[in-house]
Amino acid sequence: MTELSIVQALNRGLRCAMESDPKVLLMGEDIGKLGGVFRVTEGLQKDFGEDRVIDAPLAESGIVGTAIGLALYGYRPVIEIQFDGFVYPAFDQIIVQLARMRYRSAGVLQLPITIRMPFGGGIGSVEHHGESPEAYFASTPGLRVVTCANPVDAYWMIQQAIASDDPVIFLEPKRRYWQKGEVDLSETLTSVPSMYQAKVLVEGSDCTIICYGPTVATSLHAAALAAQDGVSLEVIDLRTLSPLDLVTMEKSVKKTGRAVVVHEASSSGGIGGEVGQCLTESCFYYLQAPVLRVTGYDTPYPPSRIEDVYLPDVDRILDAVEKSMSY
Amino acid sequence: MTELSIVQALNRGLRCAMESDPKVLLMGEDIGKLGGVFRVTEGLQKDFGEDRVIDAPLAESGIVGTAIGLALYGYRPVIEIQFDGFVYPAFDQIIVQLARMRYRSAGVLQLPITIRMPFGGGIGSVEHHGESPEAYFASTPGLRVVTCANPVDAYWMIQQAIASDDPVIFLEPKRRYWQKGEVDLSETLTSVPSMYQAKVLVEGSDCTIICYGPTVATSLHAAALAAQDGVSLEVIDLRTLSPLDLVTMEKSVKKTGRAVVVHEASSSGGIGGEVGQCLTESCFYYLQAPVLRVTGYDTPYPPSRIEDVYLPDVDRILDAVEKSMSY
Amino acid sequence: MESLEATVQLLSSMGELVDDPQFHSTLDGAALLALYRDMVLVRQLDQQATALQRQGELGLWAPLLGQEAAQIGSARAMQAQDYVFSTYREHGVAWCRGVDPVDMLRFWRGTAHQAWDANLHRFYGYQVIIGAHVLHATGYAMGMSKDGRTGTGDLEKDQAVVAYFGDGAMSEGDVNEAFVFATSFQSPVVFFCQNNQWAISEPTRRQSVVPLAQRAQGFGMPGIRVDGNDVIACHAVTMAALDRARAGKGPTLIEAFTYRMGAHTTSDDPTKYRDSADDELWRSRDPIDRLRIYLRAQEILNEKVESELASEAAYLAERMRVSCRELADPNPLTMFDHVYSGPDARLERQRLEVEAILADQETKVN
Amino acid sequence: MESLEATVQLLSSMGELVDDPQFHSTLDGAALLALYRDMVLVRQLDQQATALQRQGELGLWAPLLGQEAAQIGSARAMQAQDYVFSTYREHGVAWCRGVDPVDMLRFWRGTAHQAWDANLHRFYGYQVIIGAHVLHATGYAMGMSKDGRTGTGDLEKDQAVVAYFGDGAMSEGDVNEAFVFATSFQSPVVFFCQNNQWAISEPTRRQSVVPLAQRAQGFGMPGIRVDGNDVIACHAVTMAALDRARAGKGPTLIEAFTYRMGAHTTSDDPTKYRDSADDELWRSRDPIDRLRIYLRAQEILNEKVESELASEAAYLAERMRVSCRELADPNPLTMFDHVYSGPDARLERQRLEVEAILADQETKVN
Ligand SMILES: Cc1ncc(C[n+]2csc(CCOP(=O)(O)OP(=O)(O)O)c2C)c(N)n1
Ligand SMILES: Cc1ncc(C[n+]2csc(CCOP(=O)(O)OP(=O)(O)O)c2C)c(N)n1
Ligand SMILES: [Mg+2]
Ligand SMILES: [Mg+2]
Repeated sequence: MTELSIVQALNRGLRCAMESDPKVLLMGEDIGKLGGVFRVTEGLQKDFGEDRVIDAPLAESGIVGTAIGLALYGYRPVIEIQFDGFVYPAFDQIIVQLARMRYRSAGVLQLPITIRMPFGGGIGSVEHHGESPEAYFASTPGLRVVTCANPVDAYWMIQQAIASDDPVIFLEPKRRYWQKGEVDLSETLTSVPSMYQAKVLVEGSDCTIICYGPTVATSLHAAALAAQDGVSLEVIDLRTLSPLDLVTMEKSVKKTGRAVVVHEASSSGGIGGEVGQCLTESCFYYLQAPVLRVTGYDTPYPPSRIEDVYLPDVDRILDAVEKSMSY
Repeated sequence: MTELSIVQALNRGLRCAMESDPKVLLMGEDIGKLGGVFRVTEGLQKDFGEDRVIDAPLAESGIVGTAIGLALYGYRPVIEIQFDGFVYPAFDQIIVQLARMRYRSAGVLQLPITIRMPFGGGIGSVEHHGESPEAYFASTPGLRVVTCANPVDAYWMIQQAIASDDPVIFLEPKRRYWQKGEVDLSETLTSVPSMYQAKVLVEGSDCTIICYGPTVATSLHAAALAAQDGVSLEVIDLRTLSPLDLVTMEKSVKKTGRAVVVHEASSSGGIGGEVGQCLTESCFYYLQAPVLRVTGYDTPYPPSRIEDVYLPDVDRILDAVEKSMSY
Repeated sequence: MESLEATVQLLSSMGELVDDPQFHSTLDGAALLALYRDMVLVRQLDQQATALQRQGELGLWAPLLGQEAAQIGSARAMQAQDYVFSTYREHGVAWCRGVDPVDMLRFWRGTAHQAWDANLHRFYGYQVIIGAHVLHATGYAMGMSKDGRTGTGDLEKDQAVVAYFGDGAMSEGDVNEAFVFATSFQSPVVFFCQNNQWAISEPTRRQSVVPLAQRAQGFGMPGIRVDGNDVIACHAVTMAALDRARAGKGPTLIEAFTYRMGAHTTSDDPTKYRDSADDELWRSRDPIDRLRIYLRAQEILNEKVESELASEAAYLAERMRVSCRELADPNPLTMFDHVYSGPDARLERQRLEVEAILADQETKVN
Repeated sequence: MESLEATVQLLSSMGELVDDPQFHSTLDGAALLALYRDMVLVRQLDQQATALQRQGELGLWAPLLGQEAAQIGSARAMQAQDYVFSTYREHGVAWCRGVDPVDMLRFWRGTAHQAWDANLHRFYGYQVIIGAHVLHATGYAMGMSKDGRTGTGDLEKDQAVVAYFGDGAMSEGDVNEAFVFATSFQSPVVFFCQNNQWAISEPTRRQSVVPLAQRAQGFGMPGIRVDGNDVIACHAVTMAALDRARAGKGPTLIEAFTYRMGAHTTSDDPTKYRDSADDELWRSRDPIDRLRIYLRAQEILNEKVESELASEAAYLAERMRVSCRELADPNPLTMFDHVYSGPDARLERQRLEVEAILADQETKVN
């Protein structure tokens, strides 16, 4: 067991991927000497050279677009988008080109590209540094979208994402970057669970909390508090937003009869609505209450001094549980 | 009453808006002499001049970005995006700049910009000409998203969109462009219903069909067939996707106890999921069955020779109604 | 338009050879005849496809009429190891890369998005999104450099990429970003811009107030303006740019100045926005005519060869006509293939749903 | 880097006036002293904000250290009727547009996204998304032309726009598209690129292999490279470009070659990626020092004026310190304001929810 922060785990995971496959290369802004603004790529350019850790021109569409070319040539590019808020200039290349290349070529061409992106709020920074764009990607056929919530998943999932032959949007919960945990580096990529499986982190019987990324820690905290009050919450870390692991969620909801989805992104059009609708379709007779949502509000991300009110917290989760239980 | 196609109604509506407000100007690719690839702007450059009907360079981000500047200067730009599939290069300008300018400036700046876009499939064309990108926009705070399904709405809603001080994404159902209808041109912009209201097109008691844009005609057809079989469907044309007119939908669902949402866009992350989840939250005890979805499948848009299988049709709607009724 | 640099021309519109201080052709009579053959067949291909669209067999077609020299000249300058990224109009380039014209039709008929193996032909396929593929081309070229597949000094083996796009595309952010990446990484890519003077209904001056080749200087690469209706010049400048790329000296932008003699696509009506006088002027500059005049004068081409070529063209047209009508619609269930590399539960459910629907329809029909 | 055109300089780094064949300064002693004052105060503003960030009062700050001449020189060339679009680093420009430094702090403290009336100051505000605002600037300038507010011949009234951005931004599609639109419509916009040689950790050569000013030629507009640490030259070239724009002759690109003497932002650590030797070299080219040397030599500046200025600066710093700490957090309910022009049912529900939560917290606290 090795204690690592999420940043360190990602760094190690990237290193492993680069060591085991010479076709893996990293591209992004400031990922070379600087090691990225969050230091996720620290030291990698020094060890793997400028040819494999590429400081790209300041052009996100250009980064994704040239990575597509590199992937067509046989490389396995791992892109860093510096912040969630800066991914949108690359949207066309991601949505129209990256997501569809396999489909449009009837399987002849594939683009094993991973796009890493810090996401979510809560770091007290300025505009565009606290976004949650996951739904745009998760609703796009052809993309895979996953997110890690702890160092263990960070370490393994980044390697799984890179090994995947599908394009993967890999979301890193930026305000949890420095959260530490014990990682068993002796396991192997194939022995750990697939990144397309959700994980039941806490078993419970009264209500299911469904969360991912930065809200996992909040949800675990809520579950601990609820337990003190005799309410038994089951906490599921989704991990994968596309595909959704409905099997794991359904099993839980059929048991508890209630669910609350927690995410930082706005409610409208968010993952919560899709999860809620899917669970309602498949567990209609089991649900004692509608699936409820605890999310960021339907506004742009607010100035950081009031972001704590915007972000789901323990109280709002517990309120939602209470509301669910009162149906 | 004047008989107009949707194309003609839009053209007339644009003309009215330009006549009544000299600040209204049109920008887009090929909208001048050509009158747009669907001829929606036919004749307008001739009558209003090149200064108000602007053939822009071939750069969608540039079109939206400069329109933002023009709006800041006091203009009211109406943009034509040639096809749904070509809007993505402008995504950053739409999502990050257009949608948020009012918010970030605390109301000092406003961007009364309308982005017109043909959307949906079914015209037998090549790749990227049959997309339904509405959920990306509808889930973005700060944007309004509306769609017309007939000449009357085309004529009035385009004028309402232009008159709105919010940025509006205006979706035009391309395969219905040539559908005709009688328009009463003597009404006034304020006497017709707000574009933010859904319309109950057919009243019914057994199940509510919620649709918009190109699927409205299909749903009306389904309702007519169902009626022959003694099944009474209520058909709601959403018209507005942001905001969703939940009041109208709830009223209907509380009456029928069942709902089927129909759209061409993929199911995952689509409007249907959001509508379903919202209705389940607010009408939990009224619903006899889960809200069901009849949508495009979760694939990229397929080659046109099989698009008819991809697109929701009458049979699929009636199957869903049957399924709903069997709960 | 102020002309920064002269337009390279090696064969005048009168069919006479002309000298250029910098570029020279290495093509012998047989090679020129081969180019002529390509141009004639590709024009036939184009006309046949246009006809098939008129007959309702294709959903759409984007004619290359008038751009044969630009496409054939540049494409025949490539070698097998090169790789090509193109738009929806490069049927002539596709032809040179060995793509079966019938496979080209599949896209326009709507039976497939991409109907050939891009890696086999080293031809990526039709890209509809203006400019997007120019970045792919640049990335692909970056890969060649990384793998040491270029710049070794062996021009027979060294690889390069050619990216085709139009005058309209010059305005897209993606194309300009491609220029940034290609120059920053000195990638072996030739940017081949066919300035056919129109982006649908918009004249080139809407996109640029100076010749497009001049854009190159702003990014620090050579820009060459070539007579796009002169197949010999197009061949020569592309050879030079490819050699430069292969030698590891980085990208070049070529502007082939030509004219879209037909409509933008079969859905377009150019009489709405342009002068028929222009059409006439450019008919007198027809890229095929001028080579024919030269070849006839040189007696490389004669009646006999022309009539053999005419039958070959007729045969091609016939084959396209017949095969196009035979192109079957895909099985709708293939809609669910290749969205992902592996199975997907939701897609599996949807596939079953469609299977049931189709079976049901089958039953109803019978 | 091959230098296409000479760098315009009017005041050497030794503080001596130099001649330029094309550009001349019209500034008298008083005007120069005013520029000096601006630069000194803006540097103070910058240092104070950096200190406040260190003390935890701001979430972030992007220092302008070293770029005072580029910002003050260009901004003082503008007139009241002009309009400015800027990035997150143009505190000096904001200062010249009359923005209260305390309002600047609100953004970095996280109490507001945009804390001043853009139309009042004719200064649009901080834009974080690299390059996005350059299109807005171009559109705004298009509006000026449309309304006949430019090109009338009255240079006192004719309007123009200045768009600020960095060397890194030159790679973004949006900036290049802005060049396309501005030249296509001959809009009255001056593109002012501060090439501070770094985009965070990336040197300018990653973005371009030729001087950035050269990009202009590719789009058909003049490009001027100016010594960005020479406030007199920055003023002169911006004046010339603005006059040109006002006269209806279209856009100009100015590359002000300068150096980011500090960190990218307070979160950045430049020792990770750049040589301290460079820092020293550029300290010797400090934009304030060189003007001071000149003004002292001309006896426009003396001890007395310097010390008055020092107290003014100290007062500014003190005011920022005090006022920053007093900047209250916004009422969380304002989060729901101005998403749309009118009420929205869903937001109203959410606002009520937050109201209840806040009331509840209030109760718990009491
Ligand atoms: C991103 C994008 N925007 C708009 C279109 C619609 N469109 C198709 S072709 C075309 C004109 C392209 O002109 P040009 O680049 O000169 O190429 P040409 O068609 O003349 O060969 C346009 C606007 C598109 N396909 N993609
Ligand atoms: C679209 C976008 N991509 C990335 C970033 C992250 N970022 C912030 S500043 C910066 C460097 C900008 O460099 P330059 O344009 O030279 O301006 P400077 O900071 O040097 O003033 C980067 C990459 C961003 N803000 N926006
Ligand atoms: Mg063209
Ligand atoms: Mg910089």
